[in-house]
Amino acid sequence: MDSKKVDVAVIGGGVHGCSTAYHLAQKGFKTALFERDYITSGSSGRSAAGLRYQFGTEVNILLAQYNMKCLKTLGRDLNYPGDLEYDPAGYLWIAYSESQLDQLEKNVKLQNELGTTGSKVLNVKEIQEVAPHLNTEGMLGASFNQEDGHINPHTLCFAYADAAKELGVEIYKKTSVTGIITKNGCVAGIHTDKGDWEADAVVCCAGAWSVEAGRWLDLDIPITPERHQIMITEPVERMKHPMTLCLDDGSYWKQCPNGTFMLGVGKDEVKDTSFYASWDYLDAATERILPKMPVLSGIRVVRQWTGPYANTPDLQAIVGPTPVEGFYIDCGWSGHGLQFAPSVGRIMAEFVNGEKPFIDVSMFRYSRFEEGELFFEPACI
Amino acid sequence: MTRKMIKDHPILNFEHEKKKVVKFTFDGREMEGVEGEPIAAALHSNGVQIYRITPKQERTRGFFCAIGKCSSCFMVVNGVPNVRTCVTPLEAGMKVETQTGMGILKPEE
Amino acid sequence: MTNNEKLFNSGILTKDKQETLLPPQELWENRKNGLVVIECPQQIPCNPCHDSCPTGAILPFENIIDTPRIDYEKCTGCARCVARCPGLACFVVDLTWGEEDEALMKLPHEMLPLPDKGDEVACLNRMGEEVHRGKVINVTEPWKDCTRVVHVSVPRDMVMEIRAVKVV
Amino acid sequence: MKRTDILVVGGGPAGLSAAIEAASLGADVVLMDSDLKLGGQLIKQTHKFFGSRTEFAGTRGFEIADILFDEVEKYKQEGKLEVFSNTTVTGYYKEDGIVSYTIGEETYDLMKPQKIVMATGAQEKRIAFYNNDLPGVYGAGAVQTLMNVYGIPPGKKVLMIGAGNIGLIVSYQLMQAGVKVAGIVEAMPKIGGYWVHAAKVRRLGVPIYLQHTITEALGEKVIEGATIQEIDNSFNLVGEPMKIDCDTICMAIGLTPTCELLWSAGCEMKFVPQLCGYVARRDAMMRTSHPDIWVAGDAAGIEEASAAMVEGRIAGLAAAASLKPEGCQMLRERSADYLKRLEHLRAGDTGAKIRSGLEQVCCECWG
Repeated sequence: MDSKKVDVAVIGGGVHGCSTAYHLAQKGFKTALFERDYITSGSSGRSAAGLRYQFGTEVNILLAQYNMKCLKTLGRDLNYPGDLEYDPAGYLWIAYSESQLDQLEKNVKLQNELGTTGSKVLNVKEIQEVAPHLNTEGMLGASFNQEDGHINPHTLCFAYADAAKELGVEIYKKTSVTGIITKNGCVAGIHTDKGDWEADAVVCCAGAWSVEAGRWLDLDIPITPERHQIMITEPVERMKHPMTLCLDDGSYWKQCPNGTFMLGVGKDEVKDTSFYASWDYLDAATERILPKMPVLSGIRVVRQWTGPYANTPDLQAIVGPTPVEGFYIDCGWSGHGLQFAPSVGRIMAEFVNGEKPFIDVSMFRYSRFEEGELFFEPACI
Repeated sequence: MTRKMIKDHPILNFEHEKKKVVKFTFDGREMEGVEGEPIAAALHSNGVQIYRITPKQERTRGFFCAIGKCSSCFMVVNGVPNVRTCVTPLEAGMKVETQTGMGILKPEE
Repeated sequence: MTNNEKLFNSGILTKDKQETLLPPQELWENRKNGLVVIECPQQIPCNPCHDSCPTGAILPFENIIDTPRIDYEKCTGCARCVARCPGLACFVVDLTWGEEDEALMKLPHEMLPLPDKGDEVACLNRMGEEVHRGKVINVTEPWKDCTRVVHVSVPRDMVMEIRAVKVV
Repeated sequence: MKRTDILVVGGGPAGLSAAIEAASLGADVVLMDSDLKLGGQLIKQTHKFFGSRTEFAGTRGFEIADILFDEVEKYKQEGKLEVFSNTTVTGYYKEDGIVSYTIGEETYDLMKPQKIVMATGAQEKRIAFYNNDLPGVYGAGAVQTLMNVYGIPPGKKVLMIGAGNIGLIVSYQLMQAGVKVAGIVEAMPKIGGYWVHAAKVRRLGVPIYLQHTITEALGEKVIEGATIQEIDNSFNLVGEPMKIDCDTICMAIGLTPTCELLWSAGCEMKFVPQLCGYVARRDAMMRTSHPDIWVAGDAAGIEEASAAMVEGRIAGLAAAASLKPEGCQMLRERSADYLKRLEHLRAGDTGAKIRSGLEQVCCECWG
């Protein structure tokens, strides 16, 4: 098989792969990206596409500040002609229990301390002001940030992919990576169904599918795929309503810029990368969401889809180098990864270039599981 | 206004006179149509061709596919937006309105 | 593309394609009640003309996509095929009818208004142009299925031109 | 949750035939159709059908529908067949084989059938031209629904786009309904439908503009005319635009199979231009790659209603046979005649396109 040569091969055409490839090219690396289907065909394009400042740990809050700053003007900065549909409709985390409210207060305090000034705790009356359609019965309070919001996950990904291409990145769609070539224990290239490529480094951004790539190198990447589902309704005129999340029952819902409502609930789900939806999801979603948002009771659901979360034991990402020299991973985002593409794409390029990452992400290291240093983030659903 | 109907046909016999005619309103105007026929058909027989105005470019839209697939004939029926009038049967007293934009969700009473 | 091809491609049977469809001249001139002319030049999966023929003049189809073949000896000009053919492609021409320069055509008709016996109707050519005013001699409905057969008097030299009538 | 042996999705010629065939073999059948009336496109057809006697050749489409309705009624009486009209199947959930559906605007429910025949039909294609969204631009199916089902004239003067069988037949039907036809516009140098259908409308004075296309619909809010223009063999505009006086533009560009449920079910799909879109791979008995799902009619590839009815028979037969221990032999015996009929309907030049399309998606047996 004829062999081609690049500096870095990126596995996965999701938003992290595209952003990583873009940042690598910016640093002058000859980069090729391999996607087994089409750009955004995996979890990125199936994401709920929330963007937020509101996290509960220092590293995530700092990364989020950088993400949010970038995402606001990303379309323009990347010269993307389409619309990223960046929409700061706000994020409202509602609490029905003292313990949840307590946690939200702690999160906001930490965010404020680290410079995220837009986050605040709301009482019930204040909730009614920012979300007038919400039924606040039983609600104790909420945390809120008006600048949190939504983006179109497809155009976001295309914007990075196009910008990467513009910088010379070769993007191979419909190309499956089938193995990683090593020489003396170091990464030397990749096998694909379209031939082999020599590469000095491989960055794996394959989400829930990363496990397989690890196996080629005898690495045990501790990811368990978990199906998650989303429902979308018919479009109706925009109403004042922020993305609302309830940690007590795992439900969330928001109105997208095109007027459709997106409905999600966390429930006991199959642990695989299946794209097939389940019939009981409508009931699960409506049972939890309609009492909180009665105005939606007559709305028609028009579509339902699935996308796998790449869950790790602590539901936090795995980012950085691995015991195999030249093999880097950026995966295991456990459902909140889309919005981290700007910061982590940059950090992956920094890792490959031998630089110190601009934000310390050592708590996301691959070895933490072995070391028993799991890392918990309270603001995840 | 009299409804436009095909009276004589070389093959088909519509038996219009045997059908139950009911009254409904379109944007406040009283009209007549056959009970159970699609709302869109009833409107067409009354000479109404514009069923909605699109949200972004404010284009007029009317009947198109007649099988409930294309979204062209969405209207507000009895206060409910986005009703596919080509496959929704006409009932006596229905309040049918031109839909402007995406339709507004009304709070439950 | 020649002009003839263009016309044929839009559904007009051009002169060059008509000859093969004509019944044997001598038989035609003498057969009372007329003989059928079938203008079905394309292989399509269809055989009701054969099924509807009471005398077996329209021969059995070896393959359903064959174009019809006719045993003119057996054709009685009954026009049952005229009323049954889904393509309205059968016409009966009776050259024995009327005066020397006259003929009777039995044409399929499924439009309103319906002509009545004795009416004067416009006779249309294959392009829909009025080329003659003919008199309706009879109107039948052989299968009682709303397809009428209009018997109309036409000039003998126009039997390969006139293909429809219209009430005027 | 409601259960049934066989669910037939779509009550057009293929679905009706499938439901009748399956019920005749003793299966419990549920037939769902999204329209207010059963019959799909059949009830809109006033012309006599082609084919041979077994496909009701020489009988008008709506009368064929009546014949099928009588059979449906018979099996309803016997309790073997249940019909849901105004019912849209909204989802097929692969992991449990459960189907979700809505009745009208109000009711949502679930059902678990053992086997499914997808006879979901087709939907209209569109082409791009200025103002193609104005009210007065109607799909050919919609025009037929208005005038032949509900007896409402779609307009006063119609410009037909497309000279396939649908464009030619609907033009003829418009004239029967007392509506003028301004002309038929066809991009190809030859009509696409049966030649005899073209001859029928030509002799009534309707012009057919071969190698022409519509470039613009005129009007501010509704259609007030159209411009058409000649095109060359590479579809480039040539000559001068010609204004056509009309108040309705009927789109008979063609159809594309309705296959969302087949996709949801994970059936192997293939894009086949000759069958007008994505279609499911299937065996000779119309079984898809999903062992519980069969396909029939336009959903399996755009073809004439006569073929759809035979395909429906085969799919209904095969689905019902799969529930019986002695099914295999029954299927072999009863299907031979149906297969022969299909072969006849697809013979000759007019069937060449279909045959080459089917070659790409049919396998002998899933093994």
